[in-house]
Amino acid sequence: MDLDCSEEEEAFRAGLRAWLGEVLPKLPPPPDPSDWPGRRAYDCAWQRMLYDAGYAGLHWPADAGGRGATPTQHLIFLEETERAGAPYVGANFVGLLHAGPTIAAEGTEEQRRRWLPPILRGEEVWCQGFSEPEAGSDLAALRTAAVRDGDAYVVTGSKIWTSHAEVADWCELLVRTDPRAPRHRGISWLAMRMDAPGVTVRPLRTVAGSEEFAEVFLDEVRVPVAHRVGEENDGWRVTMVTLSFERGTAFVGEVVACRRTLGHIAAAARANGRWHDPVLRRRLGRLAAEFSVLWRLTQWNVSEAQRSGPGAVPGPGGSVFKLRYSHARQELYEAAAEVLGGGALDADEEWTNARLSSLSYTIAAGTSQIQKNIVAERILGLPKGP
Amino acid sequence: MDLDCSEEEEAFRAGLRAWLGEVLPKLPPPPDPSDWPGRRAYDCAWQRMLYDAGYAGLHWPADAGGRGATPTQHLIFLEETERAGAPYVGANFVGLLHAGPTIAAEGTEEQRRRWLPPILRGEEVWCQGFSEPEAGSDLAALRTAAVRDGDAYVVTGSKIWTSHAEVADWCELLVRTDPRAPRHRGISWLAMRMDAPGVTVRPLRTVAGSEEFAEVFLDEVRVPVAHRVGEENDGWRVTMVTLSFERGTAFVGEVVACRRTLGHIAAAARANGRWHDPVLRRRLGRLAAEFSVLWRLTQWNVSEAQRSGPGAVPGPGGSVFKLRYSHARQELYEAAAEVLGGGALDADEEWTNARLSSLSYTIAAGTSQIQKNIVAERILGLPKGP
Amino acid sequence: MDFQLTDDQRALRAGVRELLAGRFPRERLREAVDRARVVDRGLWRELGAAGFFSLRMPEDAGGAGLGTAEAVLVFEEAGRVLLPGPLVATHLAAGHVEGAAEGEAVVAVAEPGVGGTAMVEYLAQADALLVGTEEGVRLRVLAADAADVADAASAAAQWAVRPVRSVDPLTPLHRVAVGEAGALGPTGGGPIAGVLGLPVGRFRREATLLTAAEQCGSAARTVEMAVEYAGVRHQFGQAIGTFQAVKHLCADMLVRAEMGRTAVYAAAVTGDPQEAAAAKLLADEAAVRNARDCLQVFGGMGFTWEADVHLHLKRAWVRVERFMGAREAEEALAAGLS
Amino acid sequence: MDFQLTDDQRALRAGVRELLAGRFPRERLREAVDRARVVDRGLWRELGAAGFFSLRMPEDAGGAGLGTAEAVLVFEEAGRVLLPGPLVATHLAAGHVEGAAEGEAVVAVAEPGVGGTAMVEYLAQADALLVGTEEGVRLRVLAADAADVADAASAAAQWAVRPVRSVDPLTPLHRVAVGEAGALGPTGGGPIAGVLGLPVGRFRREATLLTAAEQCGSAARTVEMAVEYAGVRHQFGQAIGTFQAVKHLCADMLVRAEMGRTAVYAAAVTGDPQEAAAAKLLADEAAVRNARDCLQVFGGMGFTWEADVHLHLKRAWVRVERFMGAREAEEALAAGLS
Repeated sequence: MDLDCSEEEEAFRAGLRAWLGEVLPKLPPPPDPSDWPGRRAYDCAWQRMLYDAGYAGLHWPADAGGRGATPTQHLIFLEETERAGAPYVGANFVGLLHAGPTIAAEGTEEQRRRWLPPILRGEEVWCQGFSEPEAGSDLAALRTAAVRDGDAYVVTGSKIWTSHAEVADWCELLVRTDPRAPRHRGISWLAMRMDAPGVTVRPLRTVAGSEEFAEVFLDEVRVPVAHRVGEENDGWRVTMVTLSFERGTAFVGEVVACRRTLGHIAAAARANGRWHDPVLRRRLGRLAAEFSVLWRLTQWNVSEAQRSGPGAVPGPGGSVFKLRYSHARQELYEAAAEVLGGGALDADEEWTNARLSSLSYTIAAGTSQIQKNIVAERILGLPKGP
Repeated sequence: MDLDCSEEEEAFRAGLRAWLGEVLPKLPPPPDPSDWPGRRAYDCAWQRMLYDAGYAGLHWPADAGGRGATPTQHLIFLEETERAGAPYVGANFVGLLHAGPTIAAEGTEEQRRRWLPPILRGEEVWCQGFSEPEAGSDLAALRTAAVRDGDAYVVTGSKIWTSHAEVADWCELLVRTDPRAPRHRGISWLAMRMDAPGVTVRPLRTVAGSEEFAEVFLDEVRVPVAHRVGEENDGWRVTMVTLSFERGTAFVGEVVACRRTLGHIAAAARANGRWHDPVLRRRLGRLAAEFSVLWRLTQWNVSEAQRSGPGAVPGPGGSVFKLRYSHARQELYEAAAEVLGGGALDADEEWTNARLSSLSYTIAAGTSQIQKNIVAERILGLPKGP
Repeated sequence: MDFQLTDDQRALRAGVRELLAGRFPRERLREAVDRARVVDRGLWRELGAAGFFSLRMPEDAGGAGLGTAEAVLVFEEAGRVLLPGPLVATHLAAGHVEGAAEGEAVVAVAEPGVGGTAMVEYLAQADALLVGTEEGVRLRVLAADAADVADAASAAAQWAVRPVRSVDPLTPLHRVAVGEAGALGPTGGGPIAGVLGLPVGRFRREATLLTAAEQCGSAARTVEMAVEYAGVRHQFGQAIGTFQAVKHLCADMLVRAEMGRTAVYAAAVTGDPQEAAAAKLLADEAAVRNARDCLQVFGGMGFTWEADVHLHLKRAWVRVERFMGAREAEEALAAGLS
Repeated sequence: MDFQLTDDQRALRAGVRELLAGRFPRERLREAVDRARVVDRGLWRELGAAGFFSLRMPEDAGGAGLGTAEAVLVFEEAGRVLLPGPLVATHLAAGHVEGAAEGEAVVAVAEPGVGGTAMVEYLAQADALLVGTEEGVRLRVLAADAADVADAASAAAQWAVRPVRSVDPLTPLHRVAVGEAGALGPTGGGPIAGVLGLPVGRFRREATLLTAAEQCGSAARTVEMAVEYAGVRHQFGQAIGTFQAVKHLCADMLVRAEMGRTAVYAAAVTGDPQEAAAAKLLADEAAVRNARDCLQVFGGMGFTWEADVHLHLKRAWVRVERFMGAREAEEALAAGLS
């Protein structure tokens, strides 16, 4: 067991730090959160800088245009960029972390050539069309239908919880191509242009009052058959292949950020006197333990991924992390609210918004209830319910 | 909504208090917990005193030899006897609170004449043979078989969690008389003499190290058909009729005792300095709220029973009480352990034993998991699982 | 002893529920949210006319002559439907501040907060402001009928008053910075319009209890919402309410709601300050945790602005900060342990 | 970075598991419980011979020259099987107290408790007693090789020492009343047999961590027990492990066990005191709550003496009181927040 970085890893870290120290001060101020075109432009410019510096697609395989970095290097990259306050991946999230890797793994040579370079260079933005109003936790219940018509599919249905839909060029879309097949069998993966006729985007307001997500309505949208990745009706497998792609690194930046936030919460408590309340103080101490260990668990999971290589069945660490982190994040902002007192009712307080947003963590990407089923059945081997 | 007692109720309380003040000082010291015959004698003598003073079978119907008291009077009785430190019902528990009421409700005139008066006078002790090793939460899974042979049933099987089995004269026994009938249909209720040939009692040691319960093994025990209460194969209904008999009063004494214990815990914390720890102090304050409200909920449930009369379908109060009380009782002794610190490791500490015993509260008489199913399905009307 | 609702109390509850269903149905709630119509003067007068504020005033003073037990039933119904406005303050001011009983006046209240600041609800909408002082045993009406209470309060008392964007769209808030921590408002000087004939201890106890009653109404409503949704939402080929995990969330919610309600009713009947503290503690927990569990049952749909769940959660957060918090309640209850 | 067990570490773990399965199988555990054979000298020597105590001593001193990371793996295994005896104290005394390394000596340790009293484990069985003082930075061997340490300690230091009936049948306890709260043992006078060449801070940190490792072993074992029972116990016509409520209890248990284990491994690798505090906090919680949840899964059967669940719970309670409690850990962690 070893938590120190190798010389090679330290060299990578040093190079990255030096580059970040050089470029970050020159960045323009970030755009207003409601300025979608501005956000796209900002995020894509940052991606282009990463590309030019050789950091784009760090963890992508080399034959897909990436750098084929190890999970540990990827962890260092995420840790350092977060620590330095670099821009988030933002609008390039789906392209870099899901659609791109899917195409890299399952696409044809032509598809890879067409779609991967613009993602890496920050030229094309992707969004995700997976969830539907009636298919949330039960994603395989999706009903958006694609009917073959010559060399195209005609797609009709609706998608929900799509980020950056307003500014995306492409949408990775799961559709039902065989309504008579068993649920997981009749699904296909399509790349759909967001400016295709029949695509309507409607912003979706969340409890935090913001419009980070959208609903996407599809009315007889024509998608060329050539834009299908993988075989027809094999889209479920195609999609799942990439879900383990993160190899433990999915929340690196967030955990680093949470630990910093916890320090700020403690500082605020010291400033306003709440620190003298041992109940609150111990609560913060408990959270310090929690996030310290979540950080170690991240390193554990990344080390495991690094050892086992791509495609290996991950251990329980990922599910354990997801269950515990989603809860800990909510607790963090509950503690923040206690420090703020009445101030927690101020919607302009950063922590108040974060408190609201944190509510989605036990729901999105598999509710905690579903996660526990997975842990019980797949990891502990308990029998499936009747 | 009214929490004051009526004049009649106050008169009842005053009379009871006067009597308790008179007789309690004259009681002999209680026997050692391991002295079963001594405990039986002590409990029965107390029951005889209650009988002579007119308090025996307070809540039994008058035609069964009881006083036909209202639920409120029964609550006052339990409250006052607990407050005064009177003996517990002890060995007479099953006779007075379950077997007796079952015979009173479902027995023939002859059965009532035979069995009820000795219960009220403290002359005969009953125990309960319901649970089996393989039939706990799922009581209807019981397998102890009774085969008709002339004017008797021949009973073979085993029962578990039987209190006072060592000193009981009778056992109220649930047996399977029709193995081919649906689970709840083929069960009958029998009164079995504990000195019948084929009955073997083996003490059962619990996590607290004590032997309050026993296993009862039945090897071809002959039970006269005349000792069956209710129709053959109707034993499930016969038993359930009495389960709502308590009408909210089941835990009156315990809640009164818990509130007193909480006061003692606070006093101990004041004495040893732990009181200065706000985390502990607030924990005790929280428990004060909890038990205060559990006491009010008891009064609510008793009032409801008093209004609706016997046989009415009870509201959600009973299940709410059971779920919350079992948890609160465990929390109470966890708080006690925190006050004791290392002293909580001393098995001779009363609270340490109570801490261990409290673990059964979320299991016995329906686990909290089963209780939540009941709340969700019967009270909230959620659909039964697949 | 008969700790159950009387027939009159049941009738009162049914009447209020019917009244609110007619006057403040869900469409009106959503309309108020969309348009930020936080205090609807017309509705306020209707509530006044229905006796919402004068409920406990003597009959010869134009009230209904009812007691705290009836008041908590009414406030529970208000909490169920998320009725906006400074209901508690105006109700408690009835008979003391002109127009409050009739719903002509909107009355706000300020109490001490952390770090010498307080969050004051509906300050800009109020006709009168009640200010509790630590030293005094009375409440003072600072500026009855002032055109702009916020400005008047600010100018008169030299408070630093600034509006904040409230987390609850129906509870506008001002942050009021107080000179000395703990002592809210001027101890001398400034235009004091009057003194409320109500001991501050009783005012606080009743305000705490009525707030707790609102929390209970919200907690009970979110149970209903969760149960209803769990019955109609299907995933994995069946209603999600068939899953034990969802069942147990709902059962836990019911337990919290019933405990809170019992605590509030008991405190209303006995008038005991410790029981009021217990009621606020359990009701706060019931309202907040039920709203969160309801959101969990609703899943992604609960995370949308269109669902009402978040309105319950946010209002519950507001009420948690109002009057007695968990620390104060638990310490008060601990102090009562002998 | 390679935060995974090395092949050597895996082999060590497997070896210790095999050793303990042979030397201390379940039958021997139950026999020890029934006969109250709390420290089996033969077993103690076997542990010594297997290097349990000398693990971290340099190879030239007869040890295995391994580190804290290996030690926590070994103690995890000890926790799994509820191995009795003052393992932590004897392990830490190895190389400092004669005979400890070889398992010839049984070493106990005293630390301050509440109200000027401390619970000391295995006092009557011990050959030597380590006493930590608040002022000193050293540990003192009070009475090495005394025939009756309890008597000797009592007489020498004028302590009030009395045996108590321990809640854990395999951890005998003495209650030791200390003259001044916080300062355990005599600050002067009395027969001091020696001074341990180990800073008290490091001793406490390592003792805390090894105790946490034992807790993690127990927590992992109770997950296995619960899962196994849930697979074979049938109620309502199916294995109880098919019910979501039981599944989720087990999943929660696994999460706690894995978090605790990660915390212990990390603290072992870094040697950071804050991480040791975090490890104890999470491991204590994992051991206690997992034992309770395991008991809940077992239902009535878990409430019997014959099931091992209660032994895990009781030992976990003992370890919670040992070295660093939740309050101390949380305050230490809070103090580290900037």
